[in-house]
Amino acid sequence: MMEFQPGEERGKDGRRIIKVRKEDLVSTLSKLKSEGYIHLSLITGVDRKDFIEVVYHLHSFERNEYISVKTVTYNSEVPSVTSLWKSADWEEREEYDLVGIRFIGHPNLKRLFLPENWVGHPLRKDYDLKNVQYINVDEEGEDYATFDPGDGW
Amino acid sequence: MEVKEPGRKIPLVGSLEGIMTVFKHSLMKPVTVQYPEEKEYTPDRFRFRIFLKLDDCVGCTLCEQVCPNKSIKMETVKRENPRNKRMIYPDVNFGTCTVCRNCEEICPTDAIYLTHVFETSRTKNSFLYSPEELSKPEDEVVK
Amino acid sequence: MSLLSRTYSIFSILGYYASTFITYLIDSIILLLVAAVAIILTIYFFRKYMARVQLRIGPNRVGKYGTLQLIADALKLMGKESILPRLRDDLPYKVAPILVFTGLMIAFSLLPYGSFFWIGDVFISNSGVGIILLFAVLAIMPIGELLAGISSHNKYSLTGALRSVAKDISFEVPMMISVLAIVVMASARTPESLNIASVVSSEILPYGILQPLGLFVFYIGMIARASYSPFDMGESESELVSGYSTEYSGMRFGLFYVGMFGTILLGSFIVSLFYLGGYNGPYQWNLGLIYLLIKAVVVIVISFTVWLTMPRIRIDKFVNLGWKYLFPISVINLILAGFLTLYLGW
Amino acid sequence: MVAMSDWVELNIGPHHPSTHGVLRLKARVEGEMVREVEPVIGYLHRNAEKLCENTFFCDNIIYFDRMDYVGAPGMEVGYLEAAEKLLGVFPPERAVWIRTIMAELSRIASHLIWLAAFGLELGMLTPFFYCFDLRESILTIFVEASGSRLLTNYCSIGGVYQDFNEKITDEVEKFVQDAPKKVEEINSLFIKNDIFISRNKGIGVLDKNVAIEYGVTGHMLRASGVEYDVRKAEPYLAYSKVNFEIPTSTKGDNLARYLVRIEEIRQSIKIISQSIKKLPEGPFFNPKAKKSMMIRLRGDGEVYARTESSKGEFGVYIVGDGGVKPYRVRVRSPSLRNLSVMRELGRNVMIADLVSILGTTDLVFGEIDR
Repeated sequence: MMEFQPGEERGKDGRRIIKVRKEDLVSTLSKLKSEGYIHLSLITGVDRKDFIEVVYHLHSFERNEYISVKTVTYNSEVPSVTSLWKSADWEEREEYDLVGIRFIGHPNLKRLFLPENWVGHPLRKDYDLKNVQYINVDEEGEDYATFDPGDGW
Repeated sequence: MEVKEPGRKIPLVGSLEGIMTVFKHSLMKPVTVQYPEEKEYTPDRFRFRIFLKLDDCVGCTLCEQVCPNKSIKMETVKRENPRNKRMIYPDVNFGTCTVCRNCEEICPTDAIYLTHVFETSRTKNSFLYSPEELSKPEDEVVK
Repeated sequence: MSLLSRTYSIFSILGYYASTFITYLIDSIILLLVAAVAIILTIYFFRKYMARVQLRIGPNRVGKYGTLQLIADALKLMGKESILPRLRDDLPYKVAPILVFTGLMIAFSLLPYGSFFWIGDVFISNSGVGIILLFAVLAIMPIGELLAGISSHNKYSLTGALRSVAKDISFEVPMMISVLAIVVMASARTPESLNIASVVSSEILPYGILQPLGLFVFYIGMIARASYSPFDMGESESELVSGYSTEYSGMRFGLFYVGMFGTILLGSFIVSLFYLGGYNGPYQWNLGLIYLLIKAVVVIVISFTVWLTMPRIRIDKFVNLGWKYLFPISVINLILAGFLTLYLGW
Repeated sequence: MVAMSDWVELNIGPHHPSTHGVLRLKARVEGEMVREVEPVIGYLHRNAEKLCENTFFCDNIIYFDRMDYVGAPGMEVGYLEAAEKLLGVFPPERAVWIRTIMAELSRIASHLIWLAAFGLELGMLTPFFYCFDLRESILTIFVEASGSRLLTNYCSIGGVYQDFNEKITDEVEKFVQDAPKKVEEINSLFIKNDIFISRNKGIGVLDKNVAIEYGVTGHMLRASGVEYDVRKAEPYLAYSKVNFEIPTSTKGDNLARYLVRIEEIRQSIKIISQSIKKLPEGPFFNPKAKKSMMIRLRGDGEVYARTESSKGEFGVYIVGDGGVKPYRVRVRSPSLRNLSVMRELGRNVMIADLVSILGTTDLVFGEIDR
């Protein structure tokens, strides 16, 4: 993969893609939000093997256009944007759950779908699909994951 | 376009109208189908059970590749077929088959195709159909 | 000659006490059987009617037209294991369904059913204070529901029981006041104004025509007593799973189920007795029972249609309805009834 | 027994009649009042995004069928919008119109399921079956066109698998004629009922700003006063060529959401009746994506495509690395955002209202958990 350069480019369908360093992420997003991009459509983490790319899709109701903001992280840590959008809460939890991005400053960074003690993050490219994990419910009604096929289903 | 909320009405009148509407339906014909006695109409494109023409199959493994659930596996069958030199034919596990029809779509010789037969319930817990069984009608398959 | 006196005359050679005991025993058994069959028929009719309203066929596999479906269901319920919650309060938990069922059966025994050809008047008990007794017995059923809810140690059950108690308190008072209006009217013509049979027999016009407001309040009260939609907050299926009967299974649940449909049947009998003229009809050919049944079936059909159409009302809205609307309406109805009785002599 | 001031933790779900499958709501209850709600999800999680990475572009359609399983063609359209842009294989004109019809039919089918379940949640037993009766005529069209009733797998990359024939267009025309009357009949059972109005008017009011903060889309956002519909904002398929309106409301309560959805059904019928008239002749697939070409399509780059599914803005983000399988697929599930706002809506409401708010939210768990 090529080196990451901050800047702006056009995507495959002619849409603006703004590339920022992860230190400038929150300030860029808050500037965009004040410009009218108030609808956070999607947060995506893409595992590029040696780094993780995080893509934010924003939409403006007034201008009726959407743009994406891209950043990369090499230590899978990204500043959280929960202070800007409340919808980022669950989206970041989902990305933490499945891709394993740690969002710094998230108030409640827990797994969204999988049980808390699940081993690995499934959407990572190095996740081992052969290592089957089973889920069961404990006495308290909380789910837990286990490698023992006799314990769960 | 702004939706309109219903205006104020005399209480209970609307509810009584609703009761009358419901009562009217008791005089209408039922729409349900009593399954084992009467069969529902199945259109031409209705698809379920996969059939295989052994003579047409060339063993190209495209159906195995395209199957999203890996329900199709290639299997060696000792059989004289000049077009199929490798003697491999698909077998289908109906336990995981989602009848997505991709195998029928991709087959270059139309050897594998889906049919109307959907009454495939079995007392045996294996739904694996070997190539010979796939080429037989459903009632001849002994399970 | 009534059913009771005929049975009594058969056993009269045994002496007074023995024959009275045997007479009431036999009549009670007959009542139990007849009531059970009637409730089963009600359930069957409900299922068929619901199916037809919903463009389905309904039970049609067991027996001809599914007539034996209910027997099969009852056998299934009896054969099922009764799962008991571990933290239950044992005695109330087991007593509750029996209370509901017993209250219902006693209430059935208090009603006069009119005359039927050679049998004569069909009734079990002809108490002089039948009306008071009837509503006292009907008040046993909510106690059963409350016990069931509290003793099963389940949050849903508890909420359901609390809801059904709140509901009962708010509709009982208006309902009793509207019954009082009937007693007021009947007292002008009959000395036994608390006896159900004499109240019904002494009417000139059906009370429902004279007191449409009373009929309205009483009918809503009966719907709420039987707790079906729109007033099924106590066991609201989509909110509280099954309300006070959540933790019940097997025949104990069956008793609650029978209790509900029995109350619908009983309620339609009471409404048609008090307000629609009961067993009085155009021709006095000992057809009282038939008239009563026809009226009851009409009321049942209306009840079922309401059940199938209406959404569930919220509990606080129902308490509001009870105290803010039904209570004043029933009081106005009582005043009107007194006025009609005093000045017009109806 | 607990003291009056104490709260009780009530677990609504995952096996509860009104949670649309496998939602679990941890509710803190004081008597009848719900003070706080915390949704717990993940009971239907299959990680369709991971599954998509291991299959061909053409096979992924079946996973999207299983997301919003009550309106499967709408989901297929959403995926193909992204996948076709990535692969550079575009459908011919006839396929576009056929997809428009199927997407709108699936929207009606999904709305009817919602209406049926919503009625059942409020305790109305009968409208359920009338909705399913009407939905049956849509499923008949689906089975006639694709061979399956629910999970159609009808749209393929570069077109549709099988053409609309005479019989299907007749069925669609018949549906367009019959449906408005039946919809009005079902609507009258709801909207004329006093108890229904009292259960929904002013309940679960969602403020406009809160809705935008939480990323809520679809009927919930429109009922709160934002006129946002991807079909108008960024027209895809043939929506720029048909005439329809976006229903909105400023009230933001349950009743507004209900009315918006009913109006959406009417508008969808309008779109279908226009589309079936404009349906052009011609090929129904792109020969670049037929037969063994199906599994040889390669895509590079990244595409984010949004469609208006029956629940809201459904976005699919596909990253390709030049292979025959997608490198990464990410799905924006509208129901997930609509559910996350339950934390706001579920404050200080009664248990009965919580159920009706949950009903108007219209959740499908195949899509939330994926």
